[in-house]
Amino acid sequence: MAEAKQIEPRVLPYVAAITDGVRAVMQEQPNAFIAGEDVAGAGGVYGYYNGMLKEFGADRVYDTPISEEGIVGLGVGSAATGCRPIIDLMFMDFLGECMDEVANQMAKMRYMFGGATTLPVTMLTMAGAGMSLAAQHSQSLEAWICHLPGLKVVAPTTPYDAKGLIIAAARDDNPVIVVLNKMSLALTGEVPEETYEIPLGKANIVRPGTNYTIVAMGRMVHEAMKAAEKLKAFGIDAEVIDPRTLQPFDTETVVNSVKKTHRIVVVHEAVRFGGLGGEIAAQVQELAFDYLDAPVARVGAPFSPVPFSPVLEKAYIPDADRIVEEAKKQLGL
Amino acid sequence: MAEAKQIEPRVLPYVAAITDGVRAVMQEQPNAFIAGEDVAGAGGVYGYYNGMLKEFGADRVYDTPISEEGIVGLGVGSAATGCRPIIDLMFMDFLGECMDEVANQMAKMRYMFGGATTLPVTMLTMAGAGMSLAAQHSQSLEAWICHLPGLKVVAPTTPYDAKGLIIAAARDDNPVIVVLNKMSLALTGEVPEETYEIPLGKANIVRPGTNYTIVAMGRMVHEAMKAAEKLKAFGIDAEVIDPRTLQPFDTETVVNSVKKTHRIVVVHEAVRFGGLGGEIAAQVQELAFDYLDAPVARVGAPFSPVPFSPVLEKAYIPDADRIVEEAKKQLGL
Amino acid sequence: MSDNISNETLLDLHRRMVRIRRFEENAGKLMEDGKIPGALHLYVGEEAVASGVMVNLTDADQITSTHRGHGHCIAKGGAFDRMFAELFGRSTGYCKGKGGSMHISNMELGILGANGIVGGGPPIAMGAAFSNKFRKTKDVAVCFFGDGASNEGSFHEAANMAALYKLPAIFVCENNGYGEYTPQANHQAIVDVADRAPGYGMPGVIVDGMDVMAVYEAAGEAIARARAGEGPTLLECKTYRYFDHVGVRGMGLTYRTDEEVEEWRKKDPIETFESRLAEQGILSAEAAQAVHDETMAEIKSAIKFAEDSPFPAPSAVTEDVYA
Amino acid sequence: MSDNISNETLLDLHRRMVRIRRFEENAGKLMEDGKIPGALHLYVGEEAVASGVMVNLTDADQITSTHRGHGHCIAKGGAFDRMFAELFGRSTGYCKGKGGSMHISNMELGILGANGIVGGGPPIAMGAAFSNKFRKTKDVAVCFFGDGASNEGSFHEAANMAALYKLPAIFVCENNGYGEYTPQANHQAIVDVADRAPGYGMPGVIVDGMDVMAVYEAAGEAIARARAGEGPTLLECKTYRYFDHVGVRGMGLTYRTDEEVEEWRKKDPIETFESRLAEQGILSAEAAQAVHDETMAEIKSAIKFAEDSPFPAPSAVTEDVYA
Ligand SMILES: Cc1ncc(C[n+]2csc(CCOP(=O)(O)OP(=O)(O)O)c2C)c(N)n1
Ligand SMILES: Cc1ncc(C[n+]2csc(CCOP(=O)(O)OP(=O)(O)O)c2C)c(N)n1
Ligand SMILES: [Mg+2]
Ligand SMILES: [Mg+2]
Repeated sequence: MAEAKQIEPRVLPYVAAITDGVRAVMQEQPNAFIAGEDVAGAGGVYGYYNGMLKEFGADRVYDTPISEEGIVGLGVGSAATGCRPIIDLMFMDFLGECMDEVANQMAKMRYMFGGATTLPVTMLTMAGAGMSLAAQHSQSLEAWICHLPGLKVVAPTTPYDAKGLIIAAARDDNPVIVVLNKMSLALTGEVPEETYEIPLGKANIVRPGTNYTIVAMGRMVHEAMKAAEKLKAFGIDAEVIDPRTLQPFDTETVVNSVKKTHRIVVVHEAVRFGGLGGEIAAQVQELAFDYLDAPVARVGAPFSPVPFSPVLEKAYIPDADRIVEEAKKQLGL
Repeated sequence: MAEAKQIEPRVLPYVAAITDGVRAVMQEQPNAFIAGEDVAGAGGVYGYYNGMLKEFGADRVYDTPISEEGIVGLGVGSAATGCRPIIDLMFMDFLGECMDEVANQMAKMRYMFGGATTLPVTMLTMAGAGMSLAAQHSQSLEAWICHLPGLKVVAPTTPYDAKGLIIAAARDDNPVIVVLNKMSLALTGEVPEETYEIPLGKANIVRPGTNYTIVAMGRMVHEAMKAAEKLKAFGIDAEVIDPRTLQPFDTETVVNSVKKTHRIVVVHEAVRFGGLGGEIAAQVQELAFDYLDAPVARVGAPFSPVPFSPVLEKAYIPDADRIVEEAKKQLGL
Repeated sequence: MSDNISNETLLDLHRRMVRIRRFEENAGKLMEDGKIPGALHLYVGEEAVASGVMVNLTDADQITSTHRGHGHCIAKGGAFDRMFAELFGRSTGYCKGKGGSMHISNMELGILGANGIVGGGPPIAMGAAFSNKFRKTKDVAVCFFGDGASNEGSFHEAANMAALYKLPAIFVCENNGYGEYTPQANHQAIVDVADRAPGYGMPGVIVDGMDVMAVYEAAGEAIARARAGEGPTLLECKTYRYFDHVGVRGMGLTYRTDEEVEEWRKKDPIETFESRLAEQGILSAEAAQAVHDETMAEIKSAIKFAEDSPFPAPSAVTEDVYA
Repeated sequence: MSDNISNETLLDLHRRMVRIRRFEENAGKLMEDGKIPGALHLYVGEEAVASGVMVNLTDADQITSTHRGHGHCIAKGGAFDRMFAELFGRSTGYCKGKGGSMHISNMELGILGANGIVGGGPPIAMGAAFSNKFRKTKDVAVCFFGDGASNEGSFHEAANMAALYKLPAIFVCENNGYGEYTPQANHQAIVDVADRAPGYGMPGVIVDGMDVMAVYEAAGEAIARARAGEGPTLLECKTYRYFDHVGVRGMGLTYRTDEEVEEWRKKDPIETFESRLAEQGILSAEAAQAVHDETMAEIKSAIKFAEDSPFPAPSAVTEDVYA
């Protein structure tokens, strides 16, 4: 049987991998529960809580009112008193509705209390554009939460990562925000049956390379991989790094790569101005200044809200072509 | 009489300059009103609306409930329908309470509507640490709002700037957030009697210099000036730049300075990680790579919430010494 | 039939409901056929609410709408062609294709936008009502919001402020018994959202949201009070959506029974109203059919207009961010 | 005197009120003398509320407090020495000097923190109450909040969720008639915050917040209901703060009259209670004085403890951010 498993790897879509991770947490941790809008009866608007209500019962899976501040408060108050809540923020854009609970309570409680409490809250939320959901359902706002000491932030890219990072997030005694991507839901990949953890704070070198570094966050990792393929034609052997955890950020892996490749582009779907790419670029040029043969490049969305029309949305979201373009500029090709 | 005025420049503290700016707007614009918590009866908790109720009456100066989302909604809804509201968010930390109105409504409304509306909202808010007000009353969160297309953000440093930037903000047809600093309230400076405007989007070279650039935001400008003085002893003639407007950011002035000085440090009171300094550093190294003799340095708060105890708070807030330290490291002194 | 309502108004109410119904059915089909991108939240079943309220309003009165916003826009005078163009993401749409279904707006008609944020409307409507009072107009601002939205803090803050300042604001709760797939009993411990009104110091009125005349009259009273400077009203309309939360068939979840849908459909706001109008000799079945037909013809040409309209230029992506 | 309250409890109520009063007077003086950094919001005048509620609670029950939090912490068992040490920013304080007045907390005593955010407490208390129910304890979670805070959306969302899930939560509104310098009539169009309770489907109870026995009994009933699984209660206590919003003299604004303050002082919760206890022969004037004296002695040594305590090391600034 063990051999049979090795022969047929278990392949799941991203959406099912999320479920798999959440289920593993619920099985492992008796004080874990799920709460969010439409997570119980409906299994979540993208279905990643499907089956949870049936498997774990109404005592552990809760539909909430449309009250994002209340939902995060539910997470904070219960985590400070012995629970390990998994709370769902349907869209990352709704951070606006609960930013006080996230920023002023959840992130700071432990510190303000002099370390007297732990807050094992896991918050799942859905980011990203690409479905013509317009300005209020498409944002990538990780820059807001990565600027908040006290929070950890992960951004799973693959089904494998989704499960492993959710488990790691839930095992961590700090509040961890899991930034999922809606355009990745159908993406398939290998997801082991067993419970496994991807360590927080460690980047993943998705594609080793020798003379160019692409650091890409969330869904942009897949665009970076495509870009790397395209860059081969120009003699470029790009290393693609997925930070996996955005906070704490694994600067070391990125800097080591740059010391080898001497050129780097940082890619995210978020608006370029004020995005996390700025922080990474600043760190890289600081720590690897003498190794850089060109300025750190950045690819991000233009300075506008996310538009609705598919034509505009396509012009908005960074993609492989834009990465290649930037790389060529940087490499003088 | 004209001569008399020239002989005795009008000197006001920052707090009165704010009042002066707000008064000028209220006099100039019949559809301007003031609304916020304790702004009418009490004149604001820091007193910068003192006298407004008396001068402009209860029809134009409103105490609101403690309802930050409602207050910003009041601004958005009234601005979209012919008013020019001046709304007050007592502390910048309370952005968490109204981030949806700020980010999803105020910043995006014009764009989502295809340009069909203007939104002349002016929002005043108080940032910064230094008064032992702890983690929820001391933050500098400009990175959040500068990452939001559709908003403008200014950070007046001096009494002169406070008045001039408030007037410019209120005359602008876009939502502008005026980030004030509580530690500057007593700071005095010249403030002309007349109504004047400081153009948005233009940086101010506060101290011209030749061989080092310090870009400092908000109150940090004063620390930068002190640092510049101290650096003289090392033969450093620092140019100090106050961006004045954080969004849109005047990259050109900064880059031109670096092309001359070849070394730059960016300073803000906000947490260093994910702060605006990263964006500026990234832009500078991108646009002036070949001119840089050292990596762009950054000074910001450490990665923790703002602590209460004065001892810790002092260890937390960036100051002239920390700037000098950073400069010396960078200059190999 | 109420004596107070003129035949002209009755026909107007009817026409607005029909226009919404036909628009939504067509929009839903276009979405499920993959011709309209994104997500549409359709208003079918709830037409009496938007129509009954809006007949009381002028173009100068403002509304804020919701994610389920087409009905409000149509009832407030929105043109089919520009609405479809927006749904299709074309440059001729109300938002030049930048907003889509969830952000349709038109300043000339006082439509301060549909809103993708549940609870996004009330604070903005409160602000518009404040503006009306400040600018000494007699205009009112109406916000529509759902039973689900009544649990958002934004509603609470806006309602309190509107009552405090005695603003000309109407809070119209479209209680269709569900927030997405969650029945009301699973999102609040009350049955009547109107019970929240006394907590703000405003009247709370409950009306049958399937009865357009009842809505028209109740809204009329509330709006008259508001125009007279007597402050806001919370008007709860008990209604129902026939289609799924998103689209027509939606996700195919079994969160409500077919029987429940059937029960509500028996109270269909258009059919019941048409029977009454026919009985009273105000609108014959044929005349009613003519309204449907005209509407359909207009919809067809509006869809054609939309489909023939150009997409925005990609470069438009960064336009309209700032004034 | 109520027959239901034992003498022991009466003395306990008295002692807690005295402890709060004396602590606050001293803290206020220290702040105005510049010995305590930051801003203190003092509880003098409102002692009956915290004391009356807290005598019903065990250490395992949780509370969330407010910016005006010392009274709650003391009534819940907070030790003077660690509280003063926190106010002085010392490493021996409840938060090692990191929190200060607005964030005093202690997990062992179930104090989930004072809160600098108005309306910050209710969602957290609701979460704690959820946890109590989830973990099948019999503990309750009580949140204190002001009349001003009742206008925050966070209160609304928390109250609705607590009622929906029938949580063991008590919402204690300390209605002292002002939010900072704004009188209640200028921040809400209602007189009784308890009027909001029916809108959530929970009972609303109004009690004289200057009468510690009344508070004790009303809170006791609400807490018993909560422990019995019957859900939350909104308990509004009408009370008054004698000092300014911040500190004792504060900003010296004239937002209320001296007469008003005097009227309320006549109902002083401690003095009136001491008279009653003396009348009933439960606590003589001398015995009462002894409580004050003991308290003062304890305060003096607590202040000394605080002043003698070390400041945190500057390097501690980046500690305790993560577990
Ligand atoms: C702030 C926010 N939270 C959640 C959502 C997701 N969402 C969209 S519609 C909806 C249900 C709204 O229910 P209700 O207010 O009753 O309106 P209805 O759809 O029934 O008309 C939800 C939860 C959202 N768009 N915005
Ligand atoms: C979210 C938020 N808004 C505003 C403030 C500023 N503030 C501090 S206390 C206060 C008044 C609170 O009034 P109330 O809730 O009645 O409590 P009280 O001070 O009367 O005890 C205000 C407005 C704050 N701390 N947090
Ligand atoms: Mg609904
Ligand atoms: Mg109060």
